[in-house]
Amino acid sequence: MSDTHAQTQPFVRGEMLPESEPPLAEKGAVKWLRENLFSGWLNILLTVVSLYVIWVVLSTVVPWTVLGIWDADSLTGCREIRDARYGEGMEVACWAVIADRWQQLLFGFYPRDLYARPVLALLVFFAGIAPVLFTGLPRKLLWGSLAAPFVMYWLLWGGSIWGPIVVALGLAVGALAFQVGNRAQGALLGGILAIVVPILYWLFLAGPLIRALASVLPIGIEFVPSDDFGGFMLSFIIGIAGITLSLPLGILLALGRQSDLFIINKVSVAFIEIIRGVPLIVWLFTASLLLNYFLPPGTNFDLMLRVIIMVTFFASAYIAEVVRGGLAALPKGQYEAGDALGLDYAKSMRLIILPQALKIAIPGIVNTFIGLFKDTTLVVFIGLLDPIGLSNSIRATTDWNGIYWELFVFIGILFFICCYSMGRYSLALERKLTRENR
Amino acid sequence: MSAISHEPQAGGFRLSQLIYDTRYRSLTIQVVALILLVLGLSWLVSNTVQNLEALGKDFDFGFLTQPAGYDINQRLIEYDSQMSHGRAALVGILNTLLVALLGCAAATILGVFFGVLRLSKNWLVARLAAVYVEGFRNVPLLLWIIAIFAIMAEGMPQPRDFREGGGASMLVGDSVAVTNRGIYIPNVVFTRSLGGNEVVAPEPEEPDDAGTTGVASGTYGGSRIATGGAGVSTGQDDQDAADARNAQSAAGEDDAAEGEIVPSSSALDWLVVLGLLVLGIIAARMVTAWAKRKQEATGKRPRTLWINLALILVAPAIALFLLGAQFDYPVLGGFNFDGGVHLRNSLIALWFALSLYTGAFVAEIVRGGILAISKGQSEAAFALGLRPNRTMRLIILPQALRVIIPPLISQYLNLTKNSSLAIAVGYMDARSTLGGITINQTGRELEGMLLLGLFYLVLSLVISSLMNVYNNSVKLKER
Amino acid sequence: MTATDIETERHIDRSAMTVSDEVAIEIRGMNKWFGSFHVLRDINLTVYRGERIVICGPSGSGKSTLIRCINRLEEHQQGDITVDGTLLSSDLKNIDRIRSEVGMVFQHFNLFPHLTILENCTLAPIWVRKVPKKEAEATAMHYLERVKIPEQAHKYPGQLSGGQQQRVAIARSLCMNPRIMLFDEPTSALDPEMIKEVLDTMIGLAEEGMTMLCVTHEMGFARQVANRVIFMDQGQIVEQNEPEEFFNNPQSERTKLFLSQILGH
Amino acid sequence: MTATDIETERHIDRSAMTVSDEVAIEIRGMNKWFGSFHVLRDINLTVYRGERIVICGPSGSGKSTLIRCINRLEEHQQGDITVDGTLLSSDLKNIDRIRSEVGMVFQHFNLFPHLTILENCTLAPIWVRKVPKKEAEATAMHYLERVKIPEQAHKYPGQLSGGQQQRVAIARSLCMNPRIMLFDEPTSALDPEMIKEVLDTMIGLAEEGMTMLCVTHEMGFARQVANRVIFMDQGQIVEQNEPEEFFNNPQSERTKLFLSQILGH
Amino acid sequence: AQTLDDVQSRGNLNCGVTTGLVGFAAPDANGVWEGFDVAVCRAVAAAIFGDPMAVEFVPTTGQTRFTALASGEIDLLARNTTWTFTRDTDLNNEFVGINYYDGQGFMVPRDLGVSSALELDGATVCIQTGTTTELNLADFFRVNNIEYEPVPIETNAEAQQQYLAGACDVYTTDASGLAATRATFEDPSAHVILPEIISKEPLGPLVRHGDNEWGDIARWVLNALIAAEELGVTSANVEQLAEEGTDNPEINRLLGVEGELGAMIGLSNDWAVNAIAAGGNYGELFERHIGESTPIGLARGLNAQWTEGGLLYAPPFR
Ligand SMILES: Nc1ncnc2c1ncn2[C@@H]1O[C@H](COP(=O)(O)OP(=O)(O)OP(=O)(O)O)[C@@H](O)[C@H]1O
Ligand SMILES: Nc1ncnc2c1ncn2[C@@H]1O[C@H](COP(=O)(O)OP(=O)(O)OP(=O)(O)O)[C@@H](O)[C@H]1O
Ligand SMILES: [Mg+2]
Ligand SMILES: [Mg+2]
Repeated sequence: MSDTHAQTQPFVRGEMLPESEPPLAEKGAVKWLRENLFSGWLNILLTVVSLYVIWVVLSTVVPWTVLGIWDADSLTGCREIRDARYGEGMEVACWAVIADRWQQLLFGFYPRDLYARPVLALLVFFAGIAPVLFTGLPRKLLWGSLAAPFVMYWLLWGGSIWGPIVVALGLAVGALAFQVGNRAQGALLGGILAIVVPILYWLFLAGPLIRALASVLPIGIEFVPSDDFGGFMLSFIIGIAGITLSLPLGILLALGRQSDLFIINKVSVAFIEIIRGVPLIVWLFTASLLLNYFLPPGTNFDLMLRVIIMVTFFASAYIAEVVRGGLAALPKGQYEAGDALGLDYAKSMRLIILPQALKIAIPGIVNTFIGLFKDTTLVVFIGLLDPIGLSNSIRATTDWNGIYWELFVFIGILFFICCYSMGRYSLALERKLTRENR
Repeated sequence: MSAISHEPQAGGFRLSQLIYDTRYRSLTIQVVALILLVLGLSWLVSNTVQNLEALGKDFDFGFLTQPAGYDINQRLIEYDSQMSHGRAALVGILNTLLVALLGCAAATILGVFFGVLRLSKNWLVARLAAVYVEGFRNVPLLLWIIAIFAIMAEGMPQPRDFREGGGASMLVGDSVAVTNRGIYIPNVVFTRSLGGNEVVAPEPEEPDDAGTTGVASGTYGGSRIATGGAGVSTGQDDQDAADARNAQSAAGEDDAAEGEIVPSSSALDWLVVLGLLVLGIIAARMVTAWAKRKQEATGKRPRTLWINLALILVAPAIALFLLGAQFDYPVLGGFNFDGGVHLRNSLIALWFALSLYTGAFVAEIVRGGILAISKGQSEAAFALGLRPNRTMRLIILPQALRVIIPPLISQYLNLTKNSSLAIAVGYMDARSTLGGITINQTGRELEGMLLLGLFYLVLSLVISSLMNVYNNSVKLKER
Repeated sequence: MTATDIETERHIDRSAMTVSDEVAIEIRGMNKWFGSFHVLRDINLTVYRGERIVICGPSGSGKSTLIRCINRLEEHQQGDITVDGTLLSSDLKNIDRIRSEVGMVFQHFNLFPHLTILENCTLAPIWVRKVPKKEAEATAMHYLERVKIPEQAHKYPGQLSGGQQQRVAIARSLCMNPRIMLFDEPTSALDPEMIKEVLDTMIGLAEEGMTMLCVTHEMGFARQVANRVIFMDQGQIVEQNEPEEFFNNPQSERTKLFLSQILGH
Repeated sequence: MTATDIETERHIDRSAMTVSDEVAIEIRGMNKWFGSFHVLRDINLTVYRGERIVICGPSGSGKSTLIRCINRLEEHQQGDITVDGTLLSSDLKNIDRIRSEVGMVFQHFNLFPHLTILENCTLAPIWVRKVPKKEAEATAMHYLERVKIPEQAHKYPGQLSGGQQQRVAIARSLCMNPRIMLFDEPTSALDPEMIKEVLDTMIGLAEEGMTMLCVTHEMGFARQVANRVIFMDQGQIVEQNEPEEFFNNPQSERTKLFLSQILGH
Repeated sequence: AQTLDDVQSRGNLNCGVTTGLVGFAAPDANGVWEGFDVAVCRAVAAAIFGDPMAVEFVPTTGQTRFTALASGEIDLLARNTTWTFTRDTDLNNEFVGINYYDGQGFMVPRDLGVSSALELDGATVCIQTGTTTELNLADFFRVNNIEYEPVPIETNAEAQQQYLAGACDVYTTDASGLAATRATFEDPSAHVILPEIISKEPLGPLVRHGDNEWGDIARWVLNALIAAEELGVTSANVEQLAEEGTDNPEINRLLGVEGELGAMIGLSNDWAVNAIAAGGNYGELFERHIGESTPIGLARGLNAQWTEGGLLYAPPFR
């Protein structure tokens, strides 16, 4: 029995068929509508329900927003204008409170004529963060990133220029100590010295040095106490300070958690788990109620600083987990290649592992920052005047007592804009990373 | 290099080995770290001791047994202002657990719902779902909690609007009242309660007037306490009831049997009902297993839906009947509704806000999980002849769940921790009782915060260890 | 594309490879659009029971789309497709009937990673055909033996090599006792050594007289096994012929160009 | 594994391939366990300066582990390893000294993807040997020319083909002026065309008299370049011999079996 | 004297206030804090530095206020805080006087028709947490054996919003707060403050235990303000009186014309002049911030001078 080819009729197409238009139902707006909105009973129902929801929301919100009153100097004024304009009983927004207090909501009680300084500080922040986020920029700019926190501090708080400079010198002292130790006894001693010497310097030498320099060469700008900080500026400062300060700590914790040294590993794990296991608000109360107990009797620094310390600890636990993810994503071969070339632990971390791991971790870090930024609103519970706290104080003035939604809407929109754009950014970054890794 | 030149391993131990020998080096580092750690900790402790001394405070948990003095409206166990701070803390802890549990459940439902909607083919619906997700994710939770609390207070009718001509009416056949103080739903009470029923002679007044006096409104006290309570009872209700009874028996020659049985509920009743429910579920699972065996044997799977429903529902229903279950409907009293179960605004607002906020994150997780399952999987299933719903159940869900559950549980963790924002709406959770009023009234910050932190820590660790167990059990086998 | 040279050695038993007069698949004037893009243009094709048809053509010419239309993984917009006498319409029952007649093997295997090999194979028989589990497992083991990997039955897909996975995918389809098998580039995601295993399995199927439609660029396979080769370009069937004729004496310019490219390597 | 046939054509210059009496590596009674699993059992091996040793054996036989022990990527538990006169102990200084004497090339190249090719090559000289940057770059360019990719110096590893990456990995090792090179299946992750480039580079190294230990299954390379072939199985050295003898006249049964498999394809 | 030294070397006074309570403390559009409590801080600062603006205001919540004081974050807490036994003793504070005699009251919508707190059985009551009001409320209802439903709220603004929306029938807080809140309602006359005052709420500034000198300064600045009203010294005439002297020896001692009172508490002799000039005497402050001419419109009531039938009674300056 052989193969039967009986039915196989050779066929050759003489002329190629041209492309033709799809049937009507397959193109244009009709198709779009049919596929996207009305492709079945369920879908039609969903579309109708959605339209209804949109209508209900918009029909209440839009008139309230659009007809809102901008020109009044108190809630009573608003109500009078409203009654005159739209007749009684009409609910419209009283945006006048925003017009009156927007500066306060943004900058707190920061002196008006110095508003340029926080804005400049924000720009410095962006300039400092750029080389971290965009790896294409020259590496030299990273020195600028290192200087940025000190410049920002000086711009925000002002005062003598020597404070930030002398404190920043501590880093140089640390680097020097490391070099000396490294020469003398190797990286281990260098590492220990690099931690201990700057701490001693900051504790005992920095203060007198600042005072001496300030009395010899009093250069400085107007000092602004942290009690004057508030509004979105406060949220930004706490958020940014938290995330930048927590980065080094978070990296150390991540390395500690990866380490096979039992004690270091367990201490890191315990720190991370304890911090993450307890809500931020409890930590904030700790900052406000307890932190002073743990410090030497008599020390007392302002609440904002204490909050920043607590937030830094809090953020560092989260950063540690993000960085750990980055470390884990690196193939083992990278570690081994470093070892095989004779690089020691510190060098292979610094030159090979961390640059790669941090790059992978950036989207996660940005997301942590978004979370932290939103969480800064919790400081209202310990009496700091963040936007929500300020909205309470604004309501406590006789002019604006009784105003409610307008402030929340304003605050909500500002938060939304910030967080949404950062979220988009981190998403784009993530996509770019996955593309590159392919 | 010529000959082998290594020095013979000296038997003795040299100090430089501490640094250069890999075996000792790690030990050295750890000992140094340990010393630093101990130094740091002891520094903190000694500071604390000194500071406490300077302030004349001590470290003492005795305050937990002292009377709290404040009232808590929302409580799952009996509590009044004369009970101890410890008891108040327990009430708060249970409240935290309650809202966390409710929140996790609702956030899951919302998240799955909106996650699926975001994948909907309907453009409008997908967009709306995206607006929900982005809106809630990008605005601080605190703002949402406050806003929802305020919307509920302003948007819902007041109890007094339910009076004649007030413009509001109760739902579901006059059994549910949605007010701006919360939602009142019917409560189930028993005329033959296992906890025993009180017998009271018929009230001389018209029932309509009931609720305006302390005695009458106190008669439902038992049910309130068991279900979260409608209000703060001053601890004298039992006394009142007893007085009323005494007065009754003293005044009238009527036999107690002719009196009216006051329906009530006790923990025992609910234990019985719940027990039967659990038994029913176990039986239903056994039926399902039987159906599975049957299918394996014959290929046909018996329909078990109705059998299961019956198994689960019938026994508890009979129990309810035997116990003389009846609804205790909320009725408009003096200022508020009386009777029924009162779900307070603070609870509802916190619950809503937490679940809406977390739900937005869950929606993204669900969406990601479903998208992570390649289209090829469903195509392969279709090509084998499986219907879409079977494909979903047998192919897509089991795979998506592995992707979804770990981040989902960490969202649960976040929700639990975020429930501490209860402070914004005055929901009396652990932070508000133990970490709030108690600390404030007793001045025991250190002890209170320590206990509070410990509570959250233990809770988190329990949840995350559950997660690890799960993760290990579903790991995909790879080469 | 040299891996198939190995096949030249294998002796193929053609005894069961008979083509009957019975029509297995009939496609009449079929057109399909993706949006406004005309993917398939006026496709007419009759497949008789027992035929082994290889479809080839440049990438994007609509080969996959064509065979995916046959079991309704894609919907066509014009024309009729009749499979085993059942007209493919949006009637769910017909779709079910057709899908249980037609097995399909994908380029990327699409095994279910959360189920063992055995469970992968028994899933559809149990839930679609309502076969008792025991029986389904026996059948599954039978086919797993047929594709030479019975010993892997209790492993998970992730633990198998690509070639083994593709053979499981074939076994999984076979467990539904399909009368027609569709293959969409079953070997193109595989390493050369593994291609052989899979092609061997497919040849085995052909020897047993299975009706097969196979999108593939393995020309060795086409030469030895197919009784008809179809060349598609720009959504149309440009040429079809017996393999010998097709390869040695292509008629259309396009076919010639394509063959010169594909056999060039 | 037929790709090495290509090499048979190349003329190999054996003038510098001399083996001296000097001991480069000495392994005595070495044992290693992973947990309770005994991976390496009583290994004894002396490598003289200038030797080119190929290690082969079935997967899991401990080949990689053996050469990884030589530069302490793995720690051994018993026995002595002496490299260039330095005893490999837990003393960090000795480990450092040995690592800077011994270069290693991995199966998966392990280039640093965030650094350019040039930076990959200068990293270790600059940071470990403290060579000035200029000088290090000059050396690096020298070796990059040697492996025939000087023009890629400013690209990133991701932009290179596998074969080029492996050659960079070799150049990177050479930049540290190692006296001994270890190769762990340097070609097994490469496509056949690229294997040739890399083997050529390795042959070049051998011609210059580099001491080499190479885990590979490229038997052509072994035949031409190695002066000793070691066969390992189950963590033990089962047989070692000159290549001709080893291939043509294996002694042990296991070796025979292995060779039949590996030369079989 | 430690605290005074610290304050002087720092150059300003750290004063704890509320995060915002109408009439008592709130920042205006320029961020300048104003209010009745704030005025106490300003007077103390003026007494020390001669400059009423040398104050840093630290907003505190009900929860954080005592710790802020105990930890030294603030030097003086002027935040409508009720003077109670435990707060004075157990919590280690030192109340330096009373600047407002208050009591806890109830406010209800007029159309509820309630005329006495005893009719509130079953009512829902909004309270601010972290204050003594919670405890008073619990006691009041317990003693009177009536039921209520407490709704604890974190801030006054929120409580006000809840009350207006009808989420609670009753709002309870200090009577002054009730009046202040009611004043800002769209229709104040639709709400009544019930006659029952269920507690004594003596509100006053406080300092830490342990630094009696510092406590003296705060105490006597407050007394100076009260005495000034009694003696007819106002911000308008204080400079003149201080310069020219009077024939009332107590005024002279108060204003430093006679004697060395200032030195006894470690301040300059014109401390009281500065304190009074800062914002006026007690009566002036009252009128300006919470008195009947303000929207808040509180009557002096108990807070009138003892000579006018009130409770204000400054000890003699001698
Ligand atoms: N779901 C889809 N939506 C829109 N266009 C599609 C879709 N699927 C396929 N196409 C397009 O239809 C054309 C035919 O695709 P098809 O996959 O059938 O080609 P093919 O011949 O199988 O190519 P290949 O050899 O690459 O698999 C291609 O141009 C492809 O881009
Ligand atoms: N880090 C490790 N922990 C535990 N076991 C290991 C580890 N590394 C390797 N092994 C085991 O040791 C044995 C030898 O591994 P090795 O990698 O040396 O084999 P090999 O001969 O190089 O094999 P291949 O040819 O597959 O690379 C294997 O059984 C392996 O599973
Ligand atoms: Mg295709
Ligand atoms: Mg290996």
